[in-house]
Amino acid sequence: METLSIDNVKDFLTKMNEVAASNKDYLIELDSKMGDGDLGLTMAAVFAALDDFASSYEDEDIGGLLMKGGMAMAKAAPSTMGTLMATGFMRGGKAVKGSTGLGVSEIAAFWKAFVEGIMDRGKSKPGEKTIIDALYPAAESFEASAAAGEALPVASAKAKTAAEHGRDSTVGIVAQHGRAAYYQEKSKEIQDPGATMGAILVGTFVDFITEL
Amino acid sequence: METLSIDNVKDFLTKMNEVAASNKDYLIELDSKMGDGDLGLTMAAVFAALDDFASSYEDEDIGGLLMKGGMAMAKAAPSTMGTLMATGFMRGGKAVKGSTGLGVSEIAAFWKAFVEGIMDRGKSKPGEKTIIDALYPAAESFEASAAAGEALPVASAKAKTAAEHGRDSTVGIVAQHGRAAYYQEKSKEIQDPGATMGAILVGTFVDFITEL
Amino acid sequence: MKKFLNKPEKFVDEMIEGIMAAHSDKLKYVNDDLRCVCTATGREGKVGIATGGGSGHLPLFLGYVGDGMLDGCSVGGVFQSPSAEQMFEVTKEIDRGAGVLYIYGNYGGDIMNFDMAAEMADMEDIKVLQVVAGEDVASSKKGEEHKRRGVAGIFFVYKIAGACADDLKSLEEVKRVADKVCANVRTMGVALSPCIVPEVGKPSFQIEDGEMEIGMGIHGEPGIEKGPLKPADEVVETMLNAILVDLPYERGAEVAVLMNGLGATPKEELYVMYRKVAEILKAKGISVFHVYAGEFATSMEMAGASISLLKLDDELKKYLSRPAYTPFFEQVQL
Amino acid sequence: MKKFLNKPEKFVDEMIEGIMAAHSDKLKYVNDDLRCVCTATGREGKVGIATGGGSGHLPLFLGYVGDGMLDGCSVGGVFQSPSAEQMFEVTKEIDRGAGVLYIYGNYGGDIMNFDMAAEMADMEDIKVLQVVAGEDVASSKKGEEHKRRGVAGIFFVYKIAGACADDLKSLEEVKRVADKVCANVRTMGVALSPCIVPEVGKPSFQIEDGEMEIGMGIHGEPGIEKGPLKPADEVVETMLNAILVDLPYERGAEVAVLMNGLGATPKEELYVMYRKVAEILKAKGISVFHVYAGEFATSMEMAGASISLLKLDDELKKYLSRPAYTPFFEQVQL
Ligand SMILES: Nc1ncnc2c1ncn2[C@@H]1O[C@H](COP(=O)(O)OP(=O)(O)O)[C@@H](O)[C@H]1O
Ligand SMILES: Nc1ncnc2c1ncn2[C@@H]1O[C@H](COP(=O)(O)OP(=O)(O)O)[C@@H](O)[C@H]1O
Ligand SMILES: [Mg+2]
Ligand SMILES: [Mg+2]
Ligand SMILES: [Mg+2]
Ligand SMILES: [Mg+2]
Repeated sequence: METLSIDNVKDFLTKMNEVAASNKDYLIELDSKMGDGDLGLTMAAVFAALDDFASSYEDEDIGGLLMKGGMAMAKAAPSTMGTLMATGFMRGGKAVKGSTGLGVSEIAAFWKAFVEGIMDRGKSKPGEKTIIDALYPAAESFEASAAAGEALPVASAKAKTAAEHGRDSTVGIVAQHGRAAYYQEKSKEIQDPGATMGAILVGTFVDFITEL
Repeated sequence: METLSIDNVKDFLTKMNEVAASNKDYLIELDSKMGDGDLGLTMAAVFAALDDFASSYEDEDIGGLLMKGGMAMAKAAPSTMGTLMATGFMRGGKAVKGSTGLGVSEIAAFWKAFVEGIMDRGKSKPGEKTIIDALYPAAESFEASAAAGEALPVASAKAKTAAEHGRDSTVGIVAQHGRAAYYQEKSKEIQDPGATMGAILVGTFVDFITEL
Repeated sequence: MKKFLNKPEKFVDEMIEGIMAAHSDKLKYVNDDLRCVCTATGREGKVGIATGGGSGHLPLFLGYVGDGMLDGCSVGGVFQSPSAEQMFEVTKEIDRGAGVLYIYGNYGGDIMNFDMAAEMADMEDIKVLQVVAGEDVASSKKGEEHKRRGVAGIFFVYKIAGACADDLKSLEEVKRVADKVCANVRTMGVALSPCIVPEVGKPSFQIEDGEMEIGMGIHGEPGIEKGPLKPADEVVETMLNAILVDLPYERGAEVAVLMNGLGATPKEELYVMYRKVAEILKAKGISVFHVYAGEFATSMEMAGASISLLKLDDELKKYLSRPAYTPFFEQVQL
Repeated sequence: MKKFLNKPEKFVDEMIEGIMAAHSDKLKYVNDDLRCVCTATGREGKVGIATGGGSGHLPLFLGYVGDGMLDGCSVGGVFQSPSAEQMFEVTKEIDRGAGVLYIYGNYGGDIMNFDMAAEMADMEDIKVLQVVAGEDVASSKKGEEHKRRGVAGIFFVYKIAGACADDLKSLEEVKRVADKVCANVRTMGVALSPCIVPEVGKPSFQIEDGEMEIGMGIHGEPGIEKGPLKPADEVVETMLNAILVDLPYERGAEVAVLMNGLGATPKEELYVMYRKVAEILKAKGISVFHVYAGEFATSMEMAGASISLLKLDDELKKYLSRPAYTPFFEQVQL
C-alpha cells in the first residue's frame, strides 16, 4: 500500500483517539513530575475531538479534513500541548490541501509542516526538551525517504525509530519551555512528556500504516 | 489670705508647670500599664505652655488668663488628657471672666465649670474611672464650703482630701473610656492615670494656697 | 513587620510627603503643617467640609479631599486622632463665609478634638456644624446606634454631602443631607488577619490560623463572631442579614452597595463575595442602583472586607450620582 | 490559605459572576462563555482591542475593558492562559470591520494562544495585529528586551492604545502607538510575601521572614536580588536606578509614573516609596507629568510593589490624558 485514502486517514484518527485515551494516566503521571499533570487529559480531549470531527467530515480533501480537524482540536483544550497539536494538524493539513490520497512525499510534507507549525507557534527548536525533539527527526526522516524514493513501509519504520530516539534524547537536557523550565537543573533527568506524546503520535501513525 | 490675685494665679501656674515636669516619669509609667504612656509627656507639655502663656499675659482679667491659657494648652498637645485639661481651663476661665481676684466662691465656680467642661467634652461622668473622679468631688467640696462660707484654707484642705479619695476610688472599677477600656476587667486594679493627674492638679493648687 | 518604610516614627509624615509630591496640583498644606491638608483651590460661598482621623486607613481620610467631596482634612498618627488645634487650622482655612461642616467617625478621641475645634472656631465666629458617622452594626446593638463605630460607610456621607455642598446649599442643608445618609447606611465587616502599627512593630491583636472574626473593627476592636473561616457565601449571608434586619432594608428598597477591602484582601475575593450579595438582594426584592468595590476604608495590610448598604431616595441618588474627583477617588456622572 | 471563596475550583467563575452582577451595565459575556467578556456596547468602525491572560491579577486583565480602553478580554484560570478558542470568540465579537489589536503580556502560553487565535481569525478574514508587552527590566538583561515579562506597565499600553482607537485611528496606527508605549515604558518590582493559587492551596514560592526579593515576577518568577528587607528609600533607589539606566531616561525627559501595589501592600507604603521616587527624579532633572498610585496589576494577596516609568512625547501625553471609564479604572481628562 503506497498511498493513504481519506478513509485510511479517518481510521488512523480513530485509532489515535483510542491510543490517546489508553495513555491518559501514563501521560498524567509523567506531566505531574514537573508540570500541572493535565497532559493526559488534554491529549485524550483533543484526539477525541479530532476523531469526532473526522467522522462527520463529508468532503474528500484530506488536507481540509486535517486542517479543520486542527481547528476542532483547538476548541477542545487550552493547555500548551493542546494548542500545539492543533497547530500541527492545521499546518500539516494546509500543506496537503487538495490531496485525496497521501503518498510518501505528501506524508513527508505533512509532518514537515506539522513540526514547523509547532516550532513557529512555540518559538522553539530541536534540543530544547519539547515535543519537537520527537517530531523533528521523524519529519526529517520522512523527507529523506521521499527524496530517496523509498517505499512507505520502509520510510515509516525509519521515522518511528527517529521519533523514539528523539524522545529518549530529552533525558539529560534542561527544559527551556513550559512549567518544567522553572525547575531548571532538576528537570534534566526527566523524559519530556510532550516528546513522549510526539513519539506516541508518530508511532501510532506508523503502526497503523504497517498494519494496512 | 482670702482672695488670689492675678499674680498669685500666675505663680500657681509656674509651680504647676514644675510639678507636672517632676511627675513626668511617674505619669508615663502609670499610663504605660494600660495606655500609650504619653500622659507624662502631654502634661509636662501643656502646663509648660500654660505657664509660658501666663508670663506674657498683660491684662488683669484672671478669667481671660485662664481661658486663653486653655487655648494655648490645646495647641500644645493632642492626646486626650491634653485636650481635657485645656477644656477645663477654658471653661473654668470663662466662668470667672472679668474677675481680678478669686475668693472661695469664684474658686468654686472655676472648678465647677472646669470639671463640667471635661464631662461635657469627654461625654463622661463620675464613677467611670477618669480624671472626673478626682475633680468632681473637689469641685463639690469647694462649692459646699462656699455655701457654708468657710475660709479658703479650710475649704482647700477639704477639697484636697476629696480629690485624693476620688483618685483612690478609681482602683476597683473597670475603665469605660480611652485605651484602658479595651482591657475591660484587667483595668480594674489599676489606679486611673487621669484621676491621678487630677489629684496632683488640685493638690498642687491647695498646697500653693496654704503656703501663701 | 514587613513594610516599605524608613523610620517607623516618620511613616505618617513621609506618606503625606509622598501624597503631596504626587498630587500637589490638587492638594496643599494649611500653613505648612504636614498634618493639615486641603484642596488647592477653594470656592467662595461654598460650605466647607472638613474631616479628620488617624492614619492607616487610606483612602480615609485625606483621600477624599477633592472636587465634589471634601475641602480639608487633619491627619493624625496611625490610629490616633489629630489635634483639635490642627482641626481648627483646617477649619479657618476652608471657611468661605458659608460655615464649615465636620464629618468624622464615631471615636472618642476624634469627637473630643472636633468638639474642641468647634469651640475654638466659635470663639472666632466661624459657624461649625458636626456630623458623626457610626454605622457598624456589629459595634453596638439596635437602640444604641449612637455608640456605633464609623467605618467604610462614611464614604457615602462624604460623597453625598460633598455633592450637596457643591450645589452651594446652606450649612444646615448640607448637614441635613449628611445626617440622612448616616441614618440610611449600615456596614458589617469581617477580618482574617491583623495589621501592624509601624511604631509598635507587632500586631496589636491576633486572629488564629484558619480563623475569621466577623464584626471586628478597623482598629481590631472585638467583633461578634469568632470562629473557623467559613465559605464566602456563608460569611456574606451572616454579614448581609445582620445589615438587612437592622435598618431594616425592605422589599422594593433601592440601595447602593459598597464592597470594601481592608487592605490585603484582593478584588477577586470582593467580587466572589458580591456575587452572593447580589443573589441575596435579588431574592429579597431589593434593587441595586450602583456597586462600589475596592479599597475605600482600610487598615493597612489587614486581610478582611466590609459590606455597606445605603438605602436611597431620589435626593440621595441625585447627589450620589454626581461626578467627583480626588487623588484617590474618581467618579463620572452615574 | 485564608481567602473568601467557596470551592477553589469555582474561584475564577464566581469572581467573574460577581463582576458581571456588579457591572452588567458595562460588560457582557461573549456567547454566554463566562471566560469571554466584552463591552456592553461596541462602536462601528472602531478598531477593537482585545487582551487576555490568567486570573489573579485584577484589575488586569478584565478590569480595563471599558470606554476609552479595551473592547474585550478572555479570562484564564489563576495564572493560566485562556484558550485560543476563547480569544478567537472575543475577536469575532469585537471586530467592527476595522480589525482587532491584541495587547497582552509576554508569557509563553498567552503568546501561543494569541498567535493561534490570530491564525483562526485570519481564516475568517478578520484582520488582527498583535502587541506583546514586556517591560520588566529585572526579567532579562538589556539587549534581550524581547524576553522580558509584561507586568504593570501594560496599563499604559492599554490606556494609550485605547484612546487612540477611540479616535477611530486605523489598526496600523493604533499598533504603532501601542508599540511606541512598549518601547518607552520600563518596570521593576519587589515582593515581600508570596500568594496562594486557590486550587493549589499553599504558596508556590517562598520569601523568608524579614526578606524581600527585588525583581520577582507577578507569578513568583525569580528576581535579581534576594536579601533582608531594606529601608524603603534604599529599595526605591535600587529599583528606580535600574529602570532609569535601562531606557535610558535622561535629564529633561518627561514621564508618567505608576506606583503599583501587588495586593497586600497598602497605599500608605506606596506613597512612602513615591516620596523617594519624586526626590530622585527631581535630582535627575526628569519631570513628572502624572502619577498613578494604587493597584493596577496584582498577584492576589502578595505583598510588594512595582514602579513603572513611561517616557512621554506629545502624542503619548495626548492619549494618556484622555478620559477613560471602566468598572475598575476611571480617569477624567488630565
Ligand atoms: N514553547 C514550546 N514549544 C514546543 N513545545 C512546548 C513548548 N512549551 C511546552 N512544550 C511542550 O508541552 C509539554 C507540556 O504540555 P502541557 O502539559 O500541555 O503544558 P501546560 O500544562 O504547562 O500548559 C512539554 O512537555 C513540552 O514538550
Ligand atoms: N472620655 C473621657 N472623659 C474623661 N476623661 C477621660 C476620657 N477618656 C480618657 N480620659 C482620661 O484620660 C486619661 C488618659 O489620658 P491620655 O493618656 O492622654 O489618653 P490617650 O493617651 O489614650 O489619648 C485616662 O486615665 C482618663 O482619666
Ligand atoms: Mg501540563
Ligand atoms: Mg496616654
Ligand atoms: Mg491593598
Ligand atoms: Mg489589595
